[in-house]
Amino acid sequence: MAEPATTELPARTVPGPRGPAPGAFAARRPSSRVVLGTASAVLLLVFWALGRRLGYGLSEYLQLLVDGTVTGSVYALVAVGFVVVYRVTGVINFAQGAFVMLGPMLAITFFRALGGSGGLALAAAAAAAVLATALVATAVHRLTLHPARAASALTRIIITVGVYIALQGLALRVWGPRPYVMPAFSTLHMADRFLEVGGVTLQAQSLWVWGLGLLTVVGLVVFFEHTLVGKAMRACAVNRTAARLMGIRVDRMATLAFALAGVLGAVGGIVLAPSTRPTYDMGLDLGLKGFVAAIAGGLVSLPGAVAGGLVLGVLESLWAGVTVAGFKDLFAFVMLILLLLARPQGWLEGGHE
Amino acid sequence: MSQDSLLRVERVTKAFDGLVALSEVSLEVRPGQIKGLIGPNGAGKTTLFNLIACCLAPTAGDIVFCGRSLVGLPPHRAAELGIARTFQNVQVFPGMTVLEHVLVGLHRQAQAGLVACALQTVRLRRTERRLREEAEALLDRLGLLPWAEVPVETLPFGLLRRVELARALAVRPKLLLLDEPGSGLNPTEKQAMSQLVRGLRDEGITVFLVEHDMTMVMGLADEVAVLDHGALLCEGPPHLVQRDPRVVAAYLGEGDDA
Amino acid sequence: MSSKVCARTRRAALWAGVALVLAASLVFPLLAAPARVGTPYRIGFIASVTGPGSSLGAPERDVARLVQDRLNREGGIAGPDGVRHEVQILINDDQSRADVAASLARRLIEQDQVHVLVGTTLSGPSLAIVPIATELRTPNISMASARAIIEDPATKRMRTWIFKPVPENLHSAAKQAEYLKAVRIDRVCHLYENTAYGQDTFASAKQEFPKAGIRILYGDSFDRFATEFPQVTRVRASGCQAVVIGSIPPAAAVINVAVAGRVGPRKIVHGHGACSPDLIRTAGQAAEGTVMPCGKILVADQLPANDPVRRVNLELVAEYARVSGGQPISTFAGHAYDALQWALLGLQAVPDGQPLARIRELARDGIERIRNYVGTHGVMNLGPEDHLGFDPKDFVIVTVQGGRFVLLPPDRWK
Amino acid sequence: MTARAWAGTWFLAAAGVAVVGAVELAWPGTAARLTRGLVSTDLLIRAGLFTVVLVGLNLLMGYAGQASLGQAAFYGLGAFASAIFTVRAQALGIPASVAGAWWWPWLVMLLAAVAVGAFALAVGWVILRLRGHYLAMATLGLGIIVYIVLRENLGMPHLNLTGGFDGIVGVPRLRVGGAELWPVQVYYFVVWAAALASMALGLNVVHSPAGRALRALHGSELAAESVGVDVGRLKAQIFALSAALASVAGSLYAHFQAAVVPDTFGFVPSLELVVMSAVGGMSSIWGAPLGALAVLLLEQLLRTHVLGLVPAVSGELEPVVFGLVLVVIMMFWPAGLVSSRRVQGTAWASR
Repeated sequence: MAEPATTELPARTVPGPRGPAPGAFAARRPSSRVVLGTASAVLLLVFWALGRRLGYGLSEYLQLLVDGTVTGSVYALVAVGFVVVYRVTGVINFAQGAFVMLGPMLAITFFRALGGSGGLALAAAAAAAVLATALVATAVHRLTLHPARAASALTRIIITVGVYIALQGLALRVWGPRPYVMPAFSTLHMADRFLEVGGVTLQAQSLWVWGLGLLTVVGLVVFFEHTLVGKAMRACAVNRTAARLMGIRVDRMATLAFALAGVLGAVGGIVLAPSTRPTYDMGLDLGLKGFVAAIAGGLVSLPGAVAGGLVLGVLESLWAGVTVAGFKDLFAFVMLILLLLARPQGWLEGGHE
Repeated sequence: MSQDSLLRVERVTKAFDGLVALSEVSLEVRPGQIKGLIGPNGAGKTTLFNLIACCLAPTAGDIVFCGRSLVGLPPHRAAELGIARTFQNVQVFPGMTVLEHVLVGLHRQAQAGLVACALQTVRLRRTERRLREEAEALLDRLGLLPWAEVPVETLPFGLLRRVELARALAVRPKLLLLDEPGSGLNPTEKQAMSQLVRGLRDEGITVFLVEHDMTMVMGLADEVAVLDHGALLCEGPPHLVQRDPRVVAAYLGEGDDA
Repeated sequence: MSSKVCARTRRAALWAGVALVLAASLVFPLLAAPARVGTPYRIGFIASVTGPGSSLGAPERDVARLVQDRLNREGGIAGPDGVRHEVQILINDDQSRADVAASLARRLIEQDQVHVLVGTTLSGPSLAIVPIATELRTPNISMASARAIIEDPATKRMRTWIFKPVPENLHSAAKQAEYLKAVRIDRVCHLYENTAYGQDTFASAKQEFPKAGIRILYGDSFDRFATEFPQVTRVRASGCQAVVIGSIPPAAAVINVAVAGRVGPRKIVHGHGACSPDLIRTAGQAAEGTVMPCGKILVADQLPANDPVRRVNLELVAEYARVSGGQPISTFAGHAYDALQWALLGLQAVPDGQPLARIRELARDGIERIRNYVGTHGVMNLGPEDHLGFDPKDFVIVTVQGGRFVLLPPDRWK
Repeated sequence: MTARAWAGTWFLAAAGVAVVGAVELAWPGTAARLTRGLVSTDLLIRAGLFTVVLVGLNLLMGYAGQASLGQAAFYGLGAFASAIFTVRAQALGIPASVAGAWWWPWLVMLLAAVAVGAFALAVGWVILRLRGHYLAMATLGLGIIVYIVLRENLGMPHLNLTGGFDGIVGVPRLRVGGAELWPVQVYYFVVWAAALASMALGLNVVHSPAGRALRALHGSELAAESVGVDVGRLKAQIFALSAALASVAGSLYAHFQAAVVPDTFGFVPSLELVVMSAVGGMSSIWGAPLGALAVLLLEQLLRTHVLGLVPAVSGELEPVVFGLVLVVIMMFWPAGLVSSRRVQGTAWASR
């Protein structure tokens, strides 16, 4: 008789039960989306009740929401930087925080070198700073992670920690510990305008944060969806071996991912700079928050990272607005752990990891 | 269904995010038999094994082993109840020796809590010595003794299948699940493996195996079940199953005459 | 004739010159009899040059260099017996970390055998040094502000070996309350940076404000790196008349901008942690009109001519501008200056020829006996019951006007 | 390695520790003089404390393959438990006769370790089902949560138990009977006794059925489960053990430093523990003392010697060099200074 053993039927697309995926336990419990929906409804109710007690009206809530999305936009940019690098190289890049710091520091330095006045000079300085940060990021990958690409993920992560420490130390050496000042983009002056719309006030710079943040993310999406290089990078993210077989230079894509992460970090830092006062050590905190946002969004998903950043920013803002701000981070991390436990692969994508 | 079945799969359905991998599958394995499970790729064979080994929980239906339901149990409980398994793509512990693999299999017998381990109690050391002897005996039986102290990553694939088997046997299973024990082996090795499996059956271990190699499974199994597209096609002695037109159709594609 | 006279006078002058030189060479060594050189002194200096405390610690480090230069120029210090001692300041950075500060302290005392330990910048790390200095019987002059550094909170007794020239938040809060009361504000909000300093400003305000009849309607912390402040929404909803901010730049500047922009032209009162030119540099226009209690050094040039600390501060300000490349001085630099001066005053009380342990003891006694010390923040008097010696009256209220700190005497508070 | 070789190594290690301690005790400062200020009793004590923590961390990360980026939290919990129950004993209503007894701090240390272990067991049961980066993130979050709770006075500022940012000063020295285990040269023996004991404990675990099971689940959780290893329970247990060890180290730290501050136990210190573990070699118990010593010595070297050559520089170059050295070590010795020939392969975050 025929040898049926060698006859292969076209495999059906049954997800292979290749050991429990991170969400293996999810099978035994109610749909995680239901849990999330209920939980957020309860949470919002609690926020609303606490706010009522303080005499909050609609404008106060809107204010908190607006505040949250401004900070959240920066978190989102940093988070997207984490995701881009992680997807292509499989590394959590702790040096991302350093890129966030380098952006504004370099921009201020360039701006001063260009005479320290004028919108064109500021734009040029910012662009140059973004470029320079991307170059630094490229160098970081080529000099450290590329040679160590065979090492375990943990080893490579510790390398990025070392890079962060070194870059921050270098920044301390170059710029000293003093805070720097960057003019607001629209007034070109330290004193930024406050706009008032329906009881909600915001700094004019916030519009820039939203606008440039959105532009960057849209640009990134266009890059990934509509350019050859972007598509190649996506291929690497899906399957590195297959991508290599298709003739894609995976290591180059990894370098490019770092450059993109540098761009994202620098843009995030620069748009934030006028409302903060950049110091050499500003990166750690933003890096950590960006990491949280990236994880909350599933670590592999760009929309997830953006959503993660915005949600984190808004939740923090709401929490600090109605309860005790000192526990803001505690709240954020408790939420994060619960989120991870409920659905580790993130909330937006059907989850492969 | 007969009372004397060791394992009973009752109308089991398993779906992944809406995709049905198994639907209403019922079959049984009687003590002392070698039962084969065949079917084209993606038929749900490994999924069924994962359900029996409690690595997955069924969406519906029940799996009964020795008269108790396995549904909802964690995988290590299945092992404790006497279900051991090997894997389609060999799962060994990198960095550990062959002997250590078997010792991990004997883990349950050590009966040693973490505290006892941390303090290296006298009893623990005595047990350890006994386990080591037992492990060596097992390796000897499987012809693995010469490689006892060798880290597994240096071994050829054929031996790895046997290491996995040794590890599974260390659990002293009542039911042994073998996921494609012959794949990746050359004809000689396959022969030896078949021999080994028969020997185990003769010792009273019930064997349930998935195998692609028809010659091997037909020569080995007392009874064969056929899965296709997540459903049980037929079940019976090898020579009958082999002739079943539905089976032939499933393997060669519909419309073709065998 | 005239030429003869000329020649004679010239010769006389020559002889006189020779005689003078000879005399000088004979007499000078006698005059400089104290040029007998005593044991060199070592002062261990720890500051938070890097890390969260760096905006305070870096100027402190600069001051330590300044003082070292001065000592080198002057050839060290003279003891009570006239013996001169070289002084070396060993500068270290604790990275704003308590465990590093403790390690450094032990190392400086045990290995480098310093006679006095000055440090460190932040309260936490400074508290970590306390047990070590006490155990190893070495005088320690802190540059941080927490009361617990010099006083055991349990027994309320002075710690024998620890001193600090830094005013506390309680003093600052009392001064703030005094000012607020004078301008008829009795409902305030308190926002503080979530750091040791910030937490302490809030605790102090809660203690001092009610005494003056001022209620704190809302108080909460904010993050050092925050840029958006939901707390300000709370401030707006709470109906307070002024916002008290307990923070140091740059965070003090960032929240200053947010409060000024959103809460409107209400009073902003900073704590003395904001008494740094960094506030004006980083808050810009928004800092205009804010008030804060500060040490006198910040407005040294505006002090009345009869103010005893005016001269000391003006000298320091000028000298600091030289070493820091034109940076204006902050009050923190002043703390470092005072701490080092105390260390030197203590060592000046030690006669030559003592063993190490005795020098430390005598230096400690010397520091404790400091009276009428004219320092950067006022005239200070130490004693066994007071290792701070600060007179709260020496705090002045300062406002920001036209991009500089301006002294605001009580008659101009309205 | 044969049993005899093990015994030999052990003997050498213990003898080395004892000799260094004895010399320091007899002639304090000898180590510093011989090494031009590089090694001091203080540094050795710190290395000993970190060894205790790292043994636990290596078992968890190197053997079981479970990441922890929040280990400093357990270290901090131990330290604060000891500090609170000795310094604030009166406020907590503990009678002076008990709180003043010599055995009280020891009892606190023990109970703290048990409590922290139990806490870790409970938390571990829940979060250790996460893998790879997700677990790393969850432990990082746990570490930060604990840090915030300590920093914010446990949410009860009126009681002021933890002292907020300023922490607690005045933790008493340990005593046995009437004898104070102090000065540092004496305390050195206490700490290194604990370090050696923890290493012995770690090696026992490694060379036991539990240790094999740990390495097995590191290699393949699926296969380990298939032979009856209760993976969830074992992971939680080892997490608890590592937390208890960290807690003991924290208690010893509190009695050594006499002052505890929350900042010592935040996110960055947790990261540093991982760095030490990786530098020493996390798949080896011997990597614990080596990693701790190597990193502390490097920091010390940078602080005093290398930068001593450039007098004007104080501290500002140290992080640059430290970071670069760390990168170089990880690039060229990815397995750390010592690695057993055993555990390699899949790291916790490989994908």
